[in-house]
Amino acid sequence: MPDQLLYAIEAGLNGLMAGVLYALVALGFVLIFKASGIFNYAQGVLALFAALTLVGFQNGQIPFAHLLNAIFGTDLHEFGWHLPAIVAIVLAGGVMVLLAIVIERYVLKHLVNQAPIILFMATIGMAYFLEGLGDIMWGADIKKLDVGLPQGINETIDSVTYNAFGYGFFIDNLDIVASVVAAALVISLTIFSQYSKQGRALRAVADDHQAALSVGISLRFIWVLVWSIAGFVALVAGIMWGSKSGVQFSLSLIALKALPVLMLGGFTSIPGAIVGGLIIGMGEKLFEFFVGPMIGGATENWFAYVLALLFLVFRPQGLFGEKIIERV
Amino acid sequence: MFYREAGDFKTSYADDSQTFPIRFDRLRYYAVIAVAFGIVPFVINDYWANAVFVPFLIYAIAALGLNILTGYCGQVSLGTGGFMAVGAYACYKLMTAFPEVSILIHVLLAGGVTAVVGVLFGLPSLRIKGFYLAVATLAAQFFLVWLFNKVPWFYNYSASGQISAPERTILGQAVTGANTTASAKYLFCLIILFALAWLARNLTRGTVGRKWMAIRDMDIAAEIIGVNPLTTKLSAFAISSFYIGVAGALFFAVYLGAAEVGEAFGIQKSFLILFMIIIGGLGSIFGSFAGAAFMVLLPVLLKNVLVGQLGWATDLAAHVELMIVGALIVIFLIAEPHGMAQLWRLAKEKLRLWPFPH
Amino acid sequence: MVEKTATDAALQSIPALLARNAAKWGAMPAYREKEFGIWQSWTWSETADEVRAIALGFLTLGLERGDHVAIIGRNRPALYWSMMAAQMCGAVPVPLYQDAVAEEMAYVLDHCGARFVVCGDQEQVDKVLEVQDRLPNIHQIAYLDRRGMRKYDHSQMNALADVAAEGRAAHQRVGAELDKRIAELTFDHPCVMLYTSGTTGKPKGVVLSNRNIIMTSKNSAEFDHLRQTDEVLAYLPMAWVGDFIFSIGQALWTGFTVNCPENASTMMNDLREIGPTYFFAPPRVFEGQLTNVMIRMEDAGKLKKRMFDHYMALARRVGPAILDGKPVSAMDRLRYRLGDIFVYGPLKNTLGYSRIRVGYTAGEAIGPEIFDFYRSLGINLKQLYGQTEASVFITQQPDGQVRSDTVGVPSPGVEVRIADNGEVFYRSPGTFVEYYKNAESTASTKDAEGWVATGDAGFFEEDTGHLRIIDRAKDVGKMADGRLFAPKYVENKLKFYPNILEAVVFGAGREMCTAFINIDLTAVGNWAERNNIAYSSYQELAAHPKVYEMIQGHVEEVNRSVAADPMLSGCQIHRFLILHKELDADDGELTRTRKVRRNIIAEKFADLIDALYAGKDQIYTETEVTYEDGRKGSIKATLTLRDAAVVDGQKRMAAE
Amino acid sequence: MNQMNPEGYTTADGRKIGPVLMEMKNITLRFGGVKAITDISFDIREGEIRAIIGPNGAGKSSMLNVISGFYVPQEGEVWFKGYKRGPMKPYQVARLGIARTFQNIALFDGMSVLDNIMTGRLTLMNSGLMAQAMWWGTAEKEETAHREKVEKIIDFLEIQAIRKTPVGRLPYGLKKRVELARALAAEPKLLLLDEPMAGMNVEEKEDMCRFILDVNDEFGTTIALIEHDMGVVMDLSDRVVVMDYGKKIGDGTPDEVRNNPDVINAYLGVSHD
Repeated sequence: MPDQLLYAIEAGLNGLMAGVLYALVALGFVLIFKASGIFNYAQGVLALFAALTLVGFQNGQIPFAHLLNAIFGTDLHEFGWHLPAIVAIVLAGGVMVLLAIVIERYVLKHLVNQAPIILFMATIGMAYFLEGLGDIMWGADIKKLDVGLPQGINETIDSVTYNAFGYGFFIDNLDIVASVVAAALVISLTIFSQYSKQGRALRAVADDHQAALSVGISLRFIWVLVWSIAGFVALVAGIMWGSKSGVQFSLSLIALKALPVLMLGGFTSIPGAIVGGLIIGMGEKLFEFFVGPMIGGATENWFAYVLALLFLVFRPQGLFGEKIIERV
Repeated sequence: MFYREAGDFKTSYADDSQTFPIRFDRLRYYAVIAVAFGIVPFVINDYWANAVFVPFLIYAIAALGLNILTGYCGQVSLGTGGFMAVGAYACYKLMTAFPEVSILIHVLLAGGVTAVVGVLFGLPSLRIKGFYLAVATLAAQFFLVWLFNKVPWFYNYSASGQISAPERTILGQAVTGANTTASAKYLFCLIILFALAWLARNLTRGTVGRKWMAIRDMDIAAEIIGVNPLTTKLSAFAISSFYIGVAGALFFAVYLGAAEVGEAFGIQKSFLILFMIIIGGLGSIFGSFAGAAFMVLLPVLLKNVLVGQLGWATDLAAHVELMIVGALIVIFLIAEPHGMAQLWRLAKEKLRLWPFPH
Repeated sequence: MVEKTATDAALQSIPALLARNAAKWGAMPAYREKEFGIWQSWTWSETADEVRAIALGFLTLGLERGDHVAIIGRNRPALYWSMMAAQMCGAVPVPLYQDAVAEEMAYVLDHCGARFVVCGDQEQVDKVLEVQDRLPNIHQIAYLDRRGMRKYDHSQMNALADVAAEGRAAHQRVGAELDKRIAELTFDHPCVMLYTSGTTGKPKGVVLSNRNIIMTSKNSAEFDHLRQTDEVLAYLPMAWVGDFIFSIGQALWTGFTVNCPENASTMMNDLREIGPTYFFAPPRVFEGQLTNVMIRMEDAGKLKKRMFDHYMALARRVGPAILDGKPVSAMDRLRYRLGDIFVYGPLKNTLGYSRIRVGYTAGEAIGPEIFDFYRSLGINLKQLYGQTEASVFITQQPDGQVRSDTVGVPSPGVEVRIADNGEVFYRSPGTFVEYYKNAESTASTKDAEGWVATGDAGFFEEDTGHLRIIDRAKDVGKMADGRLFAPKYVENKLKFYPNILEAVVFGAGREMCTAFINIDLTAVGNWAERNNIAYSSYQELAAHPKVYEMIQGHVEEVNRSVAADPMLSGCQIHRFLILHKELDADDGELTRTRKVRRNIIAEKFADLIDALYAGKDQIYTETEVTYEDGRKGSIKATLTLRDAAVVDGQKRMAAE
Repeated sequence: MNQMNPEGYTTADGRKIGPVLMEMKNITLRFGGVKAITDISFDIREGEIRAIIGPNGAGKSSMLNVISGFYVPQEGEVWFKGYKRGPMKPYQVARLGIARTFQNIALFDGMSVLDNIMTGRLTLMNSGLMAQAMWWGTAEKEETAHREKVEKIIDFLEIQAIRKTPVGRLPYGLKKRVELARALAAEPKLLLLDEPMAGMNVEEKEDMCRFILDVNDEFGTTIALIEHDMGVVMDLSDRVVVMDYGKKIGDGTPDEVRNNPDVINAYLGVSHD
């Protein structure tokens, strides 16, 4: 087999893995969008915030230490303990739920029946707020996140492929774990929304707010619910991304990566998010691989968008989105 | 309370539809103009010019531009930063290619170039709507920034990858370059802003403006009463981009002097301008000014208080600023989606009804 | 100076004055009308041109000397022009009340034998057509507003615009004739004929000559120093003599601008836009606005309310004095200035009174606090006393000598004397020529020397020389025990309470006085809301015991103040009831100018009066009512009758 | 009878009815598999008031949308002013002189009443972008000229008092009136009214009726209207098309239609089989 092709396949596989992470973030968007018609720009920052909190708990950082020191001239830093990953994760999860409640209480409740675009801009505001909050709580420095996920090259694949094609593919264990987790999440979410009571309520709301209200479903509860789930998804995404490339501001930019995924997959479809994620992930890796060198590389920055843009022009509702019929 | 409208009646449609139909408002407007042109230029110093006035004037232009697109025509764009970059680089290329031509021409041409690019990225708006479009405009943002980064021709192959503005003069007065006086910068931007604001007002008060607003309020109905969505949306994109391009050119040439596309015209810039028009007031020219002023003054204020007075670390102050801005956006969207312009309007109504509550 | 030469042949008719103005103030605005969203304006020369065109048109349609031209519609420039046009043709304009029903119109049209009728719009035309078969005289109908007129038979009907157009076309043919007729006009030609709605019986056609109108306009204009730059708002019925004097007489004499509102619903807004400098309104308008102001201030914030009250108190104290140029301490002046910035200025502005130089009220007595309220704001509001027969002006208040209980000193050129029975007589250049086709009532009102009986009883105050009106002379009667009975005097005192809209007092030839009360729905309704009293209709509210208590309070206060004046202490109200319906002109209970028709009411509600004197405290009654569209119906009600405490006059006398 | 006269005729109350203005030939409209309209043909004559009635879901609105070019029928031809109308965008149809109102009001809430009505004249205004930007001169002149026209309509529909009010604040009945004003402002050859009386109280309906008649009378505008309130339609219109289940079941003068058995069935809801 020609090396070029092998490299391409390798790149493609890695792309798939990355795509899984995109999908993971996109999932958060889709959930919230379906339930509340809100396009949550803050999703990425949620992931960052989750990761920061997780690390903070793990390393026993004192929240707002920086601020407190500035105000009271104290010199606080850490409690000096180290929580086991699992505990920290649970705590972080709790924080995300708390956050969901707060957001519902102080923001969403007051924005009912606003134009979608207004809600969208509101979430941008939230994103800014959370970013600032995260930094003030835990400090803005780049942090290493380690919850004991396997990292580094996966020998088995390496050797197997080596024996097969005489070239060992480089696949990161983390990516594999990530894709497994993502898959698990998707399945469990689907099951949840299909079979659990809340899940059905959630779908009802997604279909028709008024109808849902009239059968006595509490919209506010649903919102708290989906934002909690979204927070949880964000946490997972945060863990994956964080362990991969450290916890830092750039982490929040995966949201920007997830947007084209959504445009591709359609804002209202969970499978759409997955497929879209994979397409984007693989697409940009391959594009970089083949075209990148010719035009100076770093095409990942925009490839996803341009792809989605072109795509939208021909299919405005996305891959899996419902067709829009205009009426007067 | 200060309004005395009795006897201020209109005998022609021109009077009735003038920008400031109420005498008192008119006078106030003239007063502001007088101060801006007659007093400020003589008292302004470098600190005030660079920290407050020049950025305010330039952002006001950008905000006007985005407001035309988003506030009047209802097409949300997150590509503002990218378009400003187009203006900046276009201006740079023109300045360096045709040093003998007046900088004013260059700035305007830069706007023109941006308008063309804007129309290009505006095309999808015919198929996709709302935040689909908003997200789509991000494509412009990222693609353009990447473009100016990767293609050396744009920054004349300079080693640093930066672009820096050579000195150019108008009537012998340097308006760009190292030794430009504060008042020169100020006046140059002020005059352009004044002209553009005047044009914006004219465009929004008449046929074009109504087409834009019709599309914004109910595009289907608009099309059925005879508004051509294609030309209408594209005209909005073109004009909006022209303003933003001019703003970009000034931002680079007059304000920064030297710029690196990533940090000067990144996605953050797009959001900054968007926030200006949200806080200032969508679909309002006054709002564009108010928003720009607010977003320019807030950091200066915070910096002076937190860093200057309380002696906090600058990064901490920056984070606090992030939180405040974010919170303000949400608060405004909840309390007054039409921004400061609407608050102003309400206050005015109160004053006109004084002493009656309603 | 031109004014002085009023007797010049040049200026002895309205058309002559119009020509003068066109020459002297050609480019100045003469008439404005709010139409199509802006104030359409016509200069004096444009006006002259329009009027002439219409006049020529009238000629082509065969308008003859001495013909009567009826004018029906809301105040609009074109209608004023048609009046002048009629005068040019040697005809006599007869403005009618636009809200009159067809029947009333029929009488007037028939009585004056109008050959031409100019209508404002379809509604008026329909009314005329409805009764036309009974009016053979009607030769031509012209209408202003084309709306909905297309399908009508136009054999004897034209749009006024077409009339004017035709006139312009025919100017060479009939121009000379018109000039001839204009030249014929003299000081003694009838200028206009106005029908007094008359508190009793059928309306009478008052003929006013050019002399009457022009001299009166001249004198009154000089009295108040009216200028060419003044602005008036023409919104009162065109059939009312006041409107004719302001919008045509004085307007043509001084050349100021007459502004016509867009329609009734935008009237207040239009008033505010124009901000007249010379303004007239009957008391009820000022009353209504004051009530309105107070109601709106009710739901103002605490702080604002306190500031308002504080400064209004200050204004009541020093405002009138400052206005009359009396000495006031510098401190108070300063505080008044502040008040002007915070309250008076804005308030006048929202009411549209910022620019008023001269304001008049008349027709009814005005409540002292209402009057003082406007005075204290710095509005030069004055009172005048007049009637159609005098071309308005009999007495008026000079600047600086203004009080709410007098009607001022005789207007320039007017002589006034008081007869032994207290009735007021006057003689002036404004004194009317005659009642049209009604020699005997002309004779009974105007004697050989030209003295005219006003029908009002009053007296001059020794110290100030100001006239005070007590009541209608014929209403001033005797009670059974011979004490003086002046119902209007008491009624006015009652009506000064915002809650009381109308009051009718009975007692002539009886041993005690009783009263019908009409509550003011706005004021009382508001009061009811604040005291959360639920009601679904005027009738229900009127019958509410709480309302009765409140009104009883008012009545007893009035009794006390009446008793204070021994001469009238007999007029205290012993028993009263609150009527179950609003007194209404359409039911003939009020005149078109909203004066009560005592006798009509007395016979219509005879049962109630009997009940009052019979001492019942409940009575069931049925009353016939007429709705806007002319349909008739009847309302049934059981009314409560109340006793009111009275102060025993005798005892007080004894005590003194 | 005289209504067959191709050159037109004069109605009892003296209104001129002209030749055919618009003709629908065998129109069929499908949404996916569903047939909204099946092979319908009828014509509208100049100066007449033409009603399309039918029970809910009869396809009335779809028909109106076909006329106004919002839906493009799969089969059939639309003839207007003697020409076959090719496939067109709605805004092009508007420029042919077809204006409409909407069943659930479609005003521009962000604008004042005046501006809303001015938008009605957009098709008639043509000063360029540059002229607009400069304002003084052409643009201002044009603006004034059209404002005058609009003010006439405001006066005609008696909405002077709300001229400067944002439409968002208006009560339902007035909104309908403003929408009519906006449609009139376009000086249309053909005016389409989609359930003009829907959701109005009795007085409002009476007013609206009066205005519709006056419009037809004063401006001689041809009017096609949808309404399910039989009574109103019968008083208003010269000729009535009756639709049911996407098919035409009756067409003619109100009386003819009233006595048409199919129509009676449709309205009395006799089972369709």
